[in-house]
Amino acid sequence: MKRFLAASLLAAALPLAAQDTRKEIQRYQQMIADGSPVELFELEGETLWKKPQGPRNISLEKCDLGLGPGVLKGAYARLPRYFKDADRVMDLEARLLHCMTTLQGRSREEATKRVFGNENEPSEMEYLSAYVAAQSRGMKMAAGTSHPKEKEAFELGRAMFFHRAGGWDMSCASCHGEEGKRIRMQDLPVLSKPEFARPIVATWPAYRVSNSQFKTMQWRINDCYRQMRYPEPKFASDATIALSTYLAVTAAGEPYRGPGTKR
Amino acid sequence: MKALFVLGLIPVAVCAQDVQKVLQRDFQPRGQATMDRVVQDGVQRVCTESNDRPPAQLAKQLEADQLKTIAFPQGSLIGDWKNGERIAQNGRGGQWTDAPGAAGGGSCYNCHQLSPQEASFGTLGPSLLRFGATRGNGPEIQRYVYGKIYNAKAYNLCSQMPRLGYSGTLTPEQIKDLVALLLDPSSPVNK
Amino acid sequence: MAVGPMKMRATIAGGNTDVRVLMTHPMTTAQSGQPLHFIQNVVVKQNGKTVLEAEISQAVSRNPVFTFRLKGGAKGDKIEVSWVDNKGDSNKIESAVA
Amino acid sequence: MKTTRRTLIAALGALLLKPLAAFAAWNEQAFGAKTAADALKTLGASSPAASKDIMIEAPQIAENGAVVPIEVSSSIPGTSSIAVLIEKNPFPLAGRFEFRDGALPYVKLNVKMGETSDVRVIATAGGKHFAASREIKVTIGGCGG
Repeated sequence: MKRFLAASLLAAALPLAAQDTRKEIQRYQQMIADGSPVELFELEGETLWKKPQGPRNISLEKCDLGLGPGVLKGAYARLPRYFKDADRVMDLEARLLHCMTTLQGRSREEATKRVFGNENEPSEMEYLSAYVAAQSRGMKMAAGTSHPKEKEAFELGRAMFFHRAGGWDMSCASCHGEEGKRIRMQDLPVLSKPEFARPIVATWPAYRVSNSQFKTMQWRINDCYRQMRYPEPKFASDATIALSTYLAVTAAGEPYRGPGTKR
Repeated sequence: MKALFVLGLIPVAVCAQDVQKVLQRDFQPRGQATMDRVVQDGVQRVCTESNDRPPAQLAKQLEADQLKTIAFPQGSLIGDWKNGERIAQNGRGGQWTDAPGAAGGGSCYNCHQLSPQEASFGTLGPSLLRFGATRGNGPEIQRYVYGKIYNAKAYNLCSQMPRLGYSGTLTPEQIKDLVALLLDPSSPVNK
Repeated sequence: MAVGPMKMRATIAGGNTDVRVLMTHPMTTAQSGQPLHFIQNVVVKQNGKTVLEAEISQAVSRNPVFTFRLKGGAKGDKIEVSWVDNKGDSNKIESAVA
Repeated sequence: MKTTRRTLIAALGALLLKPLAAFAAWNEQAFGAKTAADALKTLGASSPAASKDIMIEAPQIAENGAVVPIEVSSSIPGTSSIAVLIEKNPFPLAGRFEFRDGALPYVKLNVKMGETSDVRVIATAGGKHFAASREIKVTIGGCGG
């Protein structure tokens, strides 16, 4: 009984402001999620998925995201995974790029000219990611873990997560390594632990209210390295896919709840 | 890359050299963020391989080396705390989106509490509220604060605090203004 | 500039009709350097009858999302929401109460 | 000559057919007011009575001023309109909602806030004006990089 009493006294002793602040921030996050325009991006993504494009003037409706050509339901929840036709582990954006080049006959250079959009003109990848991810809502996330290349991607991703380099000697763990920490008002989930990785990975890609932009996982990784004072990760490169494989596998089992709405 | 793994068996854990090779292949320079930044120096390599728990003897040696990189300016190290507050608020500097040569910031509020008026502060680093009021502002504490900002690894090898002076993010003048923010009695931090 | 899509969901909740509508619109303020471009009027109709008229400013967030609440109502009621902006562009969406 | 005349008529016709709603009312003066007081004066609601029957559901702290969710409702009998003002915005009046018979005095919307400020809600019922307000702190989230 004494330990319980001590613990509750300790909890009360926490500066009330800090407790309230965290509670209020969570309330804010809940309210912006309720009133989020993210569904508008799903609508535009559907239009693009069905729009014939490229030299072959073909839509993406036959693109195989891992569950068979054109199968959308639950496909995102199983990514990243190994694809035999490309002999490579791919995340959603890498796979969409593959379909743009193979099905639509577009050059990689043209298809990756503008992979990150802005609030006035979101990119194709952003619209498509919103639409495809939405088709996995409610399904348990299960990124690939059985193929040797999937294991390789996971191990490489884990090593990258703790690898310190760049202008500020940082690794992902520098910020995402200790429980209960914040950057300014932004809580920092320990992404190497399943219980903290699950709610996060389950809500990417996401609409960010702060700049009214829809952001993908490739952008999230790109922008973290920018702020860690590294040079730029190449879009959909093995390194970026290894890191998102590590995060997705760490979060496995969580029902996908995205596309999310974030600060 | 192939040598990296014994095909079919559970992959051998990936070591720092392997990750560095991958970064050199899959990253590209942009703006002022050049590729030399993915080549680990001794501090980064030892801290990565020891998971930020370096052997004490080795840590002492490397901290001593890092201390030599700090050129302490002559005289008082206390600058202008008002400018220090602006530097502490500024999260830019050294990124590929920052113009080379443009004045960077210390990003201090990302990780620390400083002036009581700023409610949006981070908690990765300890609160520095009333730092000068409790530590005084004599030459020794001025030197410690200046050195710690210039190169935090000279005092704690695997600290998460960036080497703000050593990396070129902040100039000596800017660091003296941050020292003022922490130690000047008239700074809000010490009110 | 092509007008972006809208999305609406009207449902019965607590005996009333909740109308949640999403509008694609930049809602740019003068501060952003671009010319002012924002939705000024929103009209909500229930089975053809105007039940709500709103005037809004550029202080409403980009890609506006509104929830309105109409008295009573039943499955199948026709709900229509339309907007007009300061350039005279407009859009509307109609759907039946689920 | 003939073709240019025909295109002119067509253009003129198109103009007339523009949906009448495009020129609906928009209270230029109220929305142009630089203070909440001025905005309320133009709305004829200079001194509203404080009321506990106006509910403002909003977060105390918003991590970002670009999207601040606000849910407003009035239980004052006969409420015919609700106005939402952000005290410290350059132009405080954010929106005015008129409820015909059929719509309840309720609205949920996202507003932009330049800085920490009071949100003031004015409900009009039977020609009288009532007010409630709530402070919302706006902070800078993220690494500011």
